[in-house]
Amino acid sequence: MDLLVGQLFTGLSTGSILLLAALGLSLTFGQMGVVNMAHGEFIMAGCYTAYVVQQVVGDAGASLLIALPVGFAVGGAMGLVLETVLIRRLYHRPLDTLLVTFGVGLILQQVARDVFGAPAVNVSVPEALRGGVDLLGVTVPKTRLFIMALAVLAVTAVSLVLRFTPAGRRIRAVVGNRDLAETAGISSRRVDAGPFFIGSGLAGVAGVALTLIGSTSPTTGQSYLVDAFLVVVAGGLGRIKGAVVAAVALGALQAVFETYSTASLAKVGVFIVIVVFLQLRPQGLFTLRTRSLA
Amino acid sequence: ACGSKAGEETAAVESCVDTSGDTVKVGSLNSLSGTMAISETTVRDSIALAVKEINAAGGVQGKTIEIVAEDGASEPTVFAEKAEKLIREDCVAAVFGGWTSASRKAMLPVFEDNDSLLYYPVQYEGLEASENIFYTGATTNQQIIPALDYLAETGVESIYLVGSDYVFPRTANAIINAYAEAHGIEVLGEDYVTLGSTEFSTIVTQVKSAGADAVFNTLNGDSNVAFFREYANVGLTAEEMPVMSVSIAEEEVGGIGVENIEGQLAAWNYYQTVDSPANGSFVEAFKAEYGADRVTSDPMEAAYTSVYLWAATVEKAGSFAVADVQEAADGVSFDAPEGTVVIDGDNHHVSKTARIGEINADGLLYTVWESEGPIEPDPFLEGYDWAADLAVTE
Amino acid sequence: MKFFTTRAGTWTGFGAAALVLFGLAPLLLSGFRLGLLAQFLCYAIVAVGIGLAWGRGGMLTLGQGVFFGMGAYLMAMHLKMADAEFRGGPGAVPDFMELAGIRELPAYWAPFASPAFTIAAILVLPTAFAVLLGLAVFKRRVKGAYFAILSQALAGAFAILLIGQQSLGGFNGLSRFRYFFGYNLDDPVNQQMLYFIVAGVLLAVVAVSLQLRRSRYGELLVAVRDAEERVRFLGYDAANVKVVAYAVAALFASVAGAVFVPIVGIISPASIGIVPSIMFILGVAIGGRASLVGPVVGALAVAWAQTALSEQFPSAWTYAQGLMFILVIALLPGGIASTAAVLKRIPTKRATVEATT
Amino acid sequence: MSIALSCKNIEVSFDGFKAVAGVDLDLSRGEVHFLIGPNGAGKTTLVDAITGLAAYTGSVVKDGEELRGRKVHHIARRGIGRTFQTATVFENLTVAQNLDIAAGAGRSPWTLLRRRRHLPQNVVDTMERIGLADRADTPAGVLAHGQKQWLEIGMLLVGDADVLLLDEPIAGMGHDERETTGRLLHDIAVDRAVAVVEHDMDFMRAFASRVTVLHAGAVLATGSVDEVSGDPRVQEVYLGTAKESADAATA
Amino acid sequence: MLRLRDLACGYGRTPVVHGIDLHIGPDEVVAVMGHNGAGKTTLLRAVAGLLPAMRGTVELDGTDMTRRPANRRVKAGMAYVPQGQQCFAHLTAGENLRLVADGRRHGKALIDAQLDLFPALRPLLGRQAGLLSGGQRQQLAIARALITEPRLLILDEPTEGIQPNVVAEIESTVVGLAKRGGLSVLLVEQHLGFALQAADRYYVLRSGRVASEGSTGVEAEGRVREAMSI
Ligand SMILES: Nc1ncnc2c1ncn2[C@@H]1O[C@H](COP(=O)(O)OP(=O)(O)OP(=O)(O)O)[C@@H](O)[C@H]1O
Ligand SMILES: Nc1ncnc2c1ncn2[C@@H]1O[C@H](COP(=O)(O)OP(=O)(O)OP(=O)(O)O)[C@@H](O)[C@H]1O
Ligand SMILES: NC(N)=O
Ligand SMILES: [Mg+2]
Ligand SMILES: [Mg+2]
Repeated sequence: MDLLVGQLFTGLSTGSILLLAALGLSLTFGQMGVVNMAHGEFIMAGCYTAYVVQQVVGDAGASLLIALPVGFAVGGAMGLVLETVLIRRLYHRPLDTLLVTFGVGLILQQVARDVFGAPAVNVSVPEALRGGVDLLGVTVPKTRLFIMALAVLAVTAVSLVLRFTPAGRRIRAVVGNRDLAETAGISSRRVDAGPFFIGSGLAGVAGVALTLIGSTSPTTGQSYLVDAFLVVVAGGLGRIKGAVVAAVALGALQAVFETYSTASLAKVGVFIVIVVFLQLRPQGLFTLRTRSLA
Repeated sequence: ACGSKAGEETAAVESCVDTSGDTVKVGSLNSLSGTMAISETTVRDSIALAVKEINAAGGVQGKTIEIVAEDGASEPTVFAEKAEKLIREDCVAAVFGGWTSASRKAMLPVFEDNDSLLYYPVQYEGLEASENIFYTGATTNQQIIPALDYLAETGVESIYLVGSDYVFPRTANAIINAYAEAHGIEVLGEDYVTLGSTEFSTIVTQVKSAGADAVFNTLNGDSNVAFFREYANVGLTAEEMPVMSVSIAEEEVGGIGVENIEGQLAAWNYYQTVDSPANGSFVEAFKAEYGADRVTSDPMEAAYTSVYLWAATVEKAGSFAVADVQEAADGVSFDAPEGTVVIDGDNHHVSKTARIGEINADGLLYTVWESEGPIEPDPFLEGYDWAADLAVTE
Repeated sequence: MKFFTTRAGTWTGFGAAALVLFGLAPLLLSGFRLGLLAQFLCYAIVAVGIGLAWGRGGMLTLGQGVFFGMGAYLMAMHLKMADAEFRGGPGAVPDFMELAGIRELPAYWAPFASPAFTIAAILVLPTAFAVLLGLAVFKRRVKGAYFAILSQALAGAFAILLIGQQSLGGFNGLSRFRYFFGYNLDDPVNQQMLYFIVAGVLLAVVAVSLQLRRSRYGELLVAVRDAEERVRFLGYDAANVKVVAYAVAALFASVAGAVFVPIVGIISPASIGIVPSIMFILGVAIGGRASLVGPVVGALAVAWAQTALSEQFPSAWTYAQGLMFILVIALLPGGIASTAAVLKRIPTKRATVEATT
Repeated sequence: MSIALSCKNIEVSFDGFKAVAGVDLDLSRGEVHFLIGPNGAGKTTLVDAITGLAAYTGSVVKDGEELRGRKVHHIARRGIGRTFQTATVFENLTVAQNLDIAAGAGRSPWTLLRRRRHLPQNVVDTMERIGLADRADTPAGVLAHGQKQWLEIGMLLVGDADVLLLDEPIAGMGHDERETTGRLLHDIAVDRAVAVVEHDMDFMRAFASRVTVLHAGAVLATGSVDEVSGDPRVQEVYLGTAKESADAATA
Repeated sequence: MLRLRDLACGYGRTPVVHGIDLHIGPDEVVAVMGHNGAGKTTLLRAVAGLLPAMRGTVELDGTDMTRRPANRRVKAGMAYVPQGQQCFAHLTAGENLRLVADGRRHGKALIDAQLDLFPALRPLLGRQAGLLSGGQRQQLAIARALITEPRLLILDEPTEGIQPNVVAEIESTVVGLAKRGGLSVLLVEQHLGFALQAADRYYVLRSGRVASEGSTGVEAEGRVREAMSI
């Protein structure tokens, strides 16, 4: 019983972390088709934002609450700059965005190294989030509960915006067909900036939250990137619902594999499961079909 | 036009080290980019400090030491490439650096084939001895075995092993398993995570439910942060289940957050708090050079020491030539910050004092136990019966 | 440019390349630099394959490190076996195994004592793996960014898998090779021979790629890249068309890995994971993915720039490297190979028919 | 006149919605068979089903062989070729290369791996026939809409398809081009079965040998041009004589 | 209303349309005809703002639009229905319409008006546009354009792929809107009959140049045929 509950919780928790890291990607990659390899560095920027805010504010609790919106703004601003300066030229060459943003990521890592030093820095966990609560016989760290709640909040907000607001419709329209959107009176320039801002901002938020459980160092973002991309792919491009299910499934899978083999082999196992899964659902869990041949 | 075949002698490579001028070049080869930069940049700094001090005191053999710095980029192949470049193009007299065993293994043939010298400053898994490498960090009998002895002495009867998935932790754990078997300690679990992994939910849950007396931690780098945070958050404490770490030094404590790790144990040969005149001046000089907020740690000290050991050996040999340095090395000693260290001419390791440290609220480690004097290096664990099955002499 | 597409032009091009590689380079470069060039040529061989799979076939293979690594490990296993045999007679275990406490040679190592088996394995195993994986993926029409991410994850998983294999050297990988098919590796003369071998392999690989591009298959591959579904309606199995290019790219990468090992002296998971795989791609993108020599030039340029920059600015070269990727790819969509074309049409905005990526 | 392709009781449904609801259709060699019907009647879907793009129940038989469940490229190899409502050609390849590829589905690997020395005769002839001989080396991407459609038809011809399913092949063509295309279709149909989906009634009247009208996924009428155009039901749902009938055009 | 002066445009460096002068008066319907590849679509894309002008100007009601991006031309009163039944495939048909109605004062009413015009669309509103049939998509595209309440409607072969009775419907709608006032139409059409019937004036393009222009009275058909068939 304990083991099962523990597993379940670990899966959910790992999943929510993955989801937080992947949610921004499901906008920038899933919706806009931009393979942003610097997304990990945006997460890292969120981590350092939390660090800086804590240095300034002092109190860990207050600084966490302040850092969340600030992290969103920092990540978002970085995304906006990236979009305006580089990505904008590359919408018709989606795979090239991968290479360019990889270069951006390298530079951001080095910037972090030069500004904050190569060793990791510490962001203290607020008193209120230290320790755990006992749920059905397992100890659940409060930090993880907090991250789960944050993930749920972020997902809900993003999907409501995309689904039901005019802005969301416009985003989906521009993503689908830029020229046509232009002729429908939508400024694709302005709309492009939107999801990129939100997606990158979410990376910043993820970064702030991840300081609660992980380290803050120039290479921090890297460890989340590949898994986050896998979540988006397995979930079906651009499908928030898919990303949620995929994140939790991958998290649970990882937890189960880890219990019965080693953590390293678990990664391999997860990869194999994804390849097999794509045999069944080549376009991911949830997909949008069209009749075009493209 | 084919060269020599297996079994035939290859003509010796000519060394291009130029000692006719009033400077001598040495290489400093560390990862300044990539995942290992987090640790290795600090080593670069202490090498530079030692060189600066030696130069200020008149250099070696009257010559000023000039550093040629290279980036190993956290990739073994780059280490090999840069080592060869330092030897063949820059004609350095010796190279200081390397961190991961993979980087050392990659450089080893380069130094052997070109007959040059590497000073390697990091604690490692032992089972190696090359004519062309001087190992100034701890080998296992100077770190891991004393740590196990300490745990056994404090009444630990069961341990849980957690490590990063690479050679050092795996070898270390093999040794720990053998030790445990011989000393009646129960190993309740052994888990490895990918280097850099930050997901410890499952492992910490397993550690907790296993209920060992102590955890032996061979995790490296960022993973430690996630591990200790998770550890603290599920309510595990140093009193209840202490963690003995062998890769957490002063630098790492800062990143983990002292509130998460206070009271936990580490095994090294050196802490910033070691009370000795030599260390007093080392710490002071380092802070003066790089800032008061910087800390000093074991690998930094070993790297710093290695430059002095090289200089002392050259002075003793009266020559920069590799053969002369190798010849003169045995018995060369230096009054290092950690205490006196002496080069063992047979295995090219140095004698070192083992210390168990406890992490205090100020983020520094304080010695709670130390060996009686320096321990002789025994990289192949020939002096331990229970380790007979572990290793073979080269 | 037109000239080089003629038969005479082709021979001239190859002649000139051979002259530079076999004549000029050994004459001008020191032993160390020649060794470095040999290493870069290995990357160039991988790049030629990527140029085919990605530039022509539209498959962004972010996981070439896997095939490169397979070739490299297969060769390294042979070299370690040869070494063990030389030191300890038949059946001796390689030195690193002794250190890891492995006393008994794992069964799967034994055949690698044979040079013939090793070479066959280098040619067949990665290619076969690519065919299987390709069929699994392409038959299900996984493509575009999906395929890219998937192949990237593959590289990551493969590296992790290797790290866990103590009988393959784990994280340290395999190193300390002394002999290459009976020749001492520390002899400069033999090192130069290795360089010539790599240079020869590169020319051969370029020739194969050229033939493939000019053949009907090459046209078909472009057709699949541009309108895969349409090709099916003409009666072709588009997946098979892609698998061929993917497998050829894998084969090239494997061969490159195999020659890389004796040159560099080590293969470890660090050389085959996600980042090295992206580096392979970057060379191709920077050189020009769609052209024949672009990938070669790009791979050499990136590797050379990397070395030169890091020698000059050991602690700040990442900036220069990052900038290089950004500028070249953002400003020169066709890579270095398109410089001339770009200069010519600076006044206008967009290419007429853009190569789809 | 022989039956080249025979469809029995074809049904295609999408999430419960029946786009094609039990269609029987025979295509004969020597005929240009027009498929007409309101927008959304299921014409394209029917073609999709026959060519293996949409899953269906029922049966499609060509030369005694059941095609249901076969892969797209197998069906194409059985001699069934189609064009798309929006022309899809290989934009980065030249007209000649497009045709050469279309001509070569059966080539051996060995042939494929060699360089094309000269164009196959049927490719040269076809280029002449579709009026693109002088654009042989033009990348197909820069052809005008109508030219792309001819190229698409040409690609079916060189591929030896003997059942051609053309989805709105003259969309966007001018009057003269329509004429040309119509004659081309008739020419082609001499020894092949040609099915044309079209909304241009003048074109249909001029060139149809036979007409089938689909409505709401089912066959509403079938017969000669006159029979069909005279059918009041067809007039009501499709041809229309006045405004009012538009309301009934909902699929 | 619309005035093009010496407008040239094309792809890459090669112009396809070489200096066209064209004007449309208020409430006027003007048809542009020409062979495949004559440059009709290219011209319309330049007017709509999807292709940069290489030379010349585009004016709407006396305001220079040449440098304005496409979306701002829509706000100025242009609506463009591109060739080829284009729609936002991943949005439902309803969302396709709401997308353009968003932010307009009587958005809902505008949508309703279009649905009255194209009743076939009503039952399809919840279906993904990418799954609609060709003709359904074309109707959706025209409806979408009309929701922007344009003063100038640009249609590229609007009847392509539409069933005959609906073609008649569209024709009368377009003409009706123009007649009612407030809407000018620039129409590219292959269907000679339809074009001449709907339009007040015509232009024939040949190789990117105006080969003939005039009003669509009697004898127009002959002149057009002649201009086109040379
Ligand atoms: N994949 C699908 N999922 C759901 N509905 C579909 C799908 N494909 C087609 N439909 C619906 O099936 C019906 C038939 O579509 P089809 O394209 O066959 O019509 P058509 O007769 O070709 O019309 P048109 O003349 O306008 O091209 C339409 O209502 C369409 O919306
Ligand atoms: N994207 C493009 N790149 C280069 N050339 C193009 C492109 N699109 C069209 N062209 C060329 O421009 C010319 C005019 O094409 P356009 O599409 O304007 O013709 P059209 O008059 O609309 O023909 P249709 O009646 O077939 O639609 C054609 O010769 C075509 O080859
Ligand atoms: N030698 C080590 N710690 O890798
Ligand atoms: Mg249709
Ligand atoms: Mg057109």
